[in-house]
Amino acid sequence: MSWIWFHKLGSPKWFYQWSSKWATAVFLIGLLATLIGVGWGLGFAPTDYQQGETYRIIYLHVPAAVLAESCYFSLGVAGFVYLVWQMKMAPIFIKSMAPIGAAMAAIALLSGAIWGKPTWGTWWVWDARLTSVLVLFILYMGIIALQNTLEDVTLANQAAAIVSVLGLINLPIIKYSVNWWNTLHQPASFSLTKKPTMPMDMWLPLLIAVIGFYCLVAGLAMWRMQSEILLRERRTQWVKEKVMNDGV
Amino acid sequence: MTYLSFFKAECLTLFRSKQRVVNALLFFVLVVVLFPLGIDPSADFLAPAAGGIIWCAAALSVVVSIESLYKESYADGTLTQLVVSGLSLPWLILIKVGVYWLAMMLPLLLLTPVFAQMLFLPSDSLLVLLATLLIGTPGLFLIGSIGAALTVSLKQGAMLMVLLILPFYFPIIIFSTAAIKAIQFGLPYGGLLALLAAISLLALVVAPVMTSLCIKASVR
Amino acid sequence: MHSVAILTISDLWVERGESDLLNGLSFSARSGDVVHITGANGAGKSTFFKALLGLLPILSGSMTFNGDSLTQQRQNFLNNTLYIGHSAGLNGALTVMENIRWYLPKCSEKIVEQALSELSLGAFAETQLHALSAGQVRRVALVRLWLSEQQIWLLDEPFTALDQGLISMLEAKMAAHVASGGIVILASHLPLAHLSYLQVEL
Amino acid sequence: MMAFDSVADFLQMGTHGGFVWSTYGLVLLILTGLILNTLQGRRKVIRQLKKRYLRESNS
Repeated sequence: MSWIWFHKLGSPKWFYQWSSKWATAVFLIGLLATLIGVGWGLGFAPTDYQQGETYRIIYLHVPAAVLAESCYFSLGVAGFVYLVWQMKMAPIFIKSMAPIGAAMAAIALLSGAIWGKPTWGTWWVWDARLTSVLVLFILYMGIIALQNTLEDVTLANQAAAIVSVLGLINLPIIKYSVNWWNTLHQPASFSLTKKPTMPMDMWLPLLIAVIGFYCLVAGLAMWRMQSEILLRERRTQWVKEKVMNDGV
Repeated sequence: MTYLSFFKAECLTLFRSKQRVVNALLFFVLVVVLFPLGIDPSADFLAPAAGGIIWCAAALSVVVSIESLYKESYADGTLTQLVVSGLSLPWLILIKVGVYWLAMMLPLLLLTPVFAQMLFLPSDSLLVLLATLLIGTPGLFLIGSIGAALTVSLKQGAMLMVLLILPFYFPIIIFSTAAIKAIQFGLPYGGLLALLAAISLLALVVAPVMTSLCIKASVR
Repeated sequence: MHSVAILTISDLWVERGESDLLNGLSFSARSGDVVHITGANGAGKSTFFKALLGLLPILSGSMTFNGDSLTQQRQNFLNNTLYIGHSAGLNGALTVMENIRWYLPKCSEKIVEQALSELSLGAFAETQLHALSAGQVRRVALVRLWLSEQQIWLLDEPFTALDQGLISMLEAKMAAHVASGGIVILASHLPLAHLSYLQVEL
Repeated sequence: MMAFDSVADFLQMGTHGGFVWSTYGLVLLILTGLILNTLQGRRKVIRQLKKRYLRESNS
C-alpha cells in the first residue's frame, strides 16, 4: 500500500492546492443537496401519523446531530495523528473544525429543544441523546477556548490535540454513562429508534440532507483550513506569491 | 535526582504548603453546606441526594485545587529541571499526583462519614460512598493533572481548566452516585465499582503520558 | 587523549515564533573544552540550550552525542548533563539543604555544608528558599553545580546577580571541571577573564 | 406532489407551524453566520498578510 497520499496530505502547500480545486464545488454540492433534502422533507415527505407535521424538524435535527459527532470523531483522529506523527495539517484541521462542530452541536441542541416542546410538552428532557450532545457542545467550546487562550502556537497545537484525543477516548464512556444514568432515572419513552421504521419517502430526503450537511461541512472546513494554512505558512515563498499576485 | 528523593521533596513541599490542602478541604465543606442551605434541609431531600452532593463537592474541590499543581514548579524552574533530569517524566508526574492524592484524600475520607451523617445518608450506603471515593478519585486527580498541565503557562487559566476538565468528570460522578443509589434501592453495585476502577486505571495509563507531553510543550 | 568530540553540533536551525534562529550554528566540544556562546539579546542563546535539551524541535541540522544522534541518545545525554537556566530551578518551599539533597541525594550533609560555607551560605542551610534574596538563590544553584557529578555543564547566563568575587570563583570552578575531563557550554554576554575557551558567535 | 393542499397549510404545518419554522429560521441563521464567518476570516487573513508583505518589502 502506498503512503504517498498520507505524506501529501501532511503538506500544507499540497493541501492548499488540492483543496482550492475542490472546496467551492464540494460546498455548492452540499448546499444543493441540503436544499433538496430539506426542501423535500419540508414540503413533500408524507405527514407522520403520530407527530403530524412537527416531525419535519428531523430534517435539520438529525443531520446536525450526526455531523456534531462525526466532527468530534475526526478531531480525535487528527489529534492522534498529530501526537504520533507531528503532522502539520492535523492542528490546522482541529482548529478549523472545532467551530463547525460547535455550530452543529448547537443546531442539534436548539432544534431538539424546539422539537421537544410540542411533542413532549417540555423544552428539555434529560434524555441520554440530548445530554450527550450538550456534553459534546461543551467539549467543543473547551477546545475553542484553549486554542484562543494559548498564544504559543506549538503549545496550542499540542494542547488541542491532547484534548481531542482524550475526548475521543472519553466520548464512548460519556455516552455509555449518560445512557446508563438515563435509564436509571426515567424510562426512555422518547426514543427516536423506537419509532416504527420510517417509510422510504421519509428517510430518503433525510439521507440526502445528511449527505448535504457532510459536503457543506467539508467545504467550509476546507476554506477555513486554507485561511489557517496561509496564516501559518506566511513566511514561505509560495504563500507570499499567492497573496501578492492573485490575491487568492 | 532520583525517584525517591523527588518523592521525599514532594512530600516535604506539600507538608510545608499544607494550607493549600486545607483550603481545598474547606471548599469541599462549603459546597456540601450549600445544598441544605440552598435547596432543602429536610431528610427527605438530603438522604437520597447525599451521595451526589458529596461527589459533586469532591469533584469541584479537586478540579479547583489541582489547577495549581504545576504552577509553582513552572514559575521557579523546577518543572524544567524535572524534564531535563533524565528520569522518566511520566513517572515523576505519577509521584507528584499520587502524593497530592494521598494528602487530600486521606482527610477527605475522614471527613466524609461526618458529612454523610449530617446529610442523613443511610449507614449502609456510607461504605459504598467511601469505596466509590477511594476508587473513583484517582481518576479525578489524574485527569485533573492533564488540565493543570494544559493551562500551566496561563496566568488566568483556572476557569479554562475547569471548563476543559469537568466534562471528563461526568462519567466518574455518574457511576459513583449510581452505585450509591443502587445500594439504597437494594440493587447490585459491584459492576459499577468495577467500571469506576476501569476508568481510574485507564486514566492511570493515559494521564501521566498526556501530562508529560503538555509539560514538555509548556516549559520551552 | 582529548581528541574525540563528545558533542557535535552542525548547521543547526531552530524556528522560534516569527524567526528562524541559530543561523546554522556549528561547533564540536571535546572533553576539557569550554564553549562560550555569545550573541545579542534575541539571537537565540537560550533557544540553543532548549534545542539541545530536546525542549524545542529543530528545523534542520544535526546534533550528535558520543558519535550517535542526540535525539536517540537523549536519555543518556540528559543523565550526563546539568542545565541551569535563567531561573535557578530551586523549590521555594524547601530549605537550602533540602533543595541540594533533593537533587543530590547521594551527597552527604557534611560535604554540602562545606560547599555552602564556601559560598558564605553556611548560616542559611536550614532556611526556606523563599526567604533568601535573588543573589543568594543564585549561589545555592552554584552549590548544586559544584557538587554535581555530571560531565556536561550547560549554563545559561550564569553570571547574572553574581559579584566580581563570585564570578572569578565560578570561572575557577569551571576551569577545575574541564581540567578533570568535563565540558562547559555557557551563554553569556560577558567575556571570560581567566579561562581559555572556544568562542561561538550567534 | 406536495404533502400540503395550499400554501397556507404549508405555512401552518399542522398545528405547530411556529415551532417548525422557528427551527428552520434559527438553523438558517447559524449556518449563514458560520459561512460568513468563514469567508470573512479568509478575507481578513489575506488583508493582514498583504499589509505585512508590503511593510516587509518597504523596509
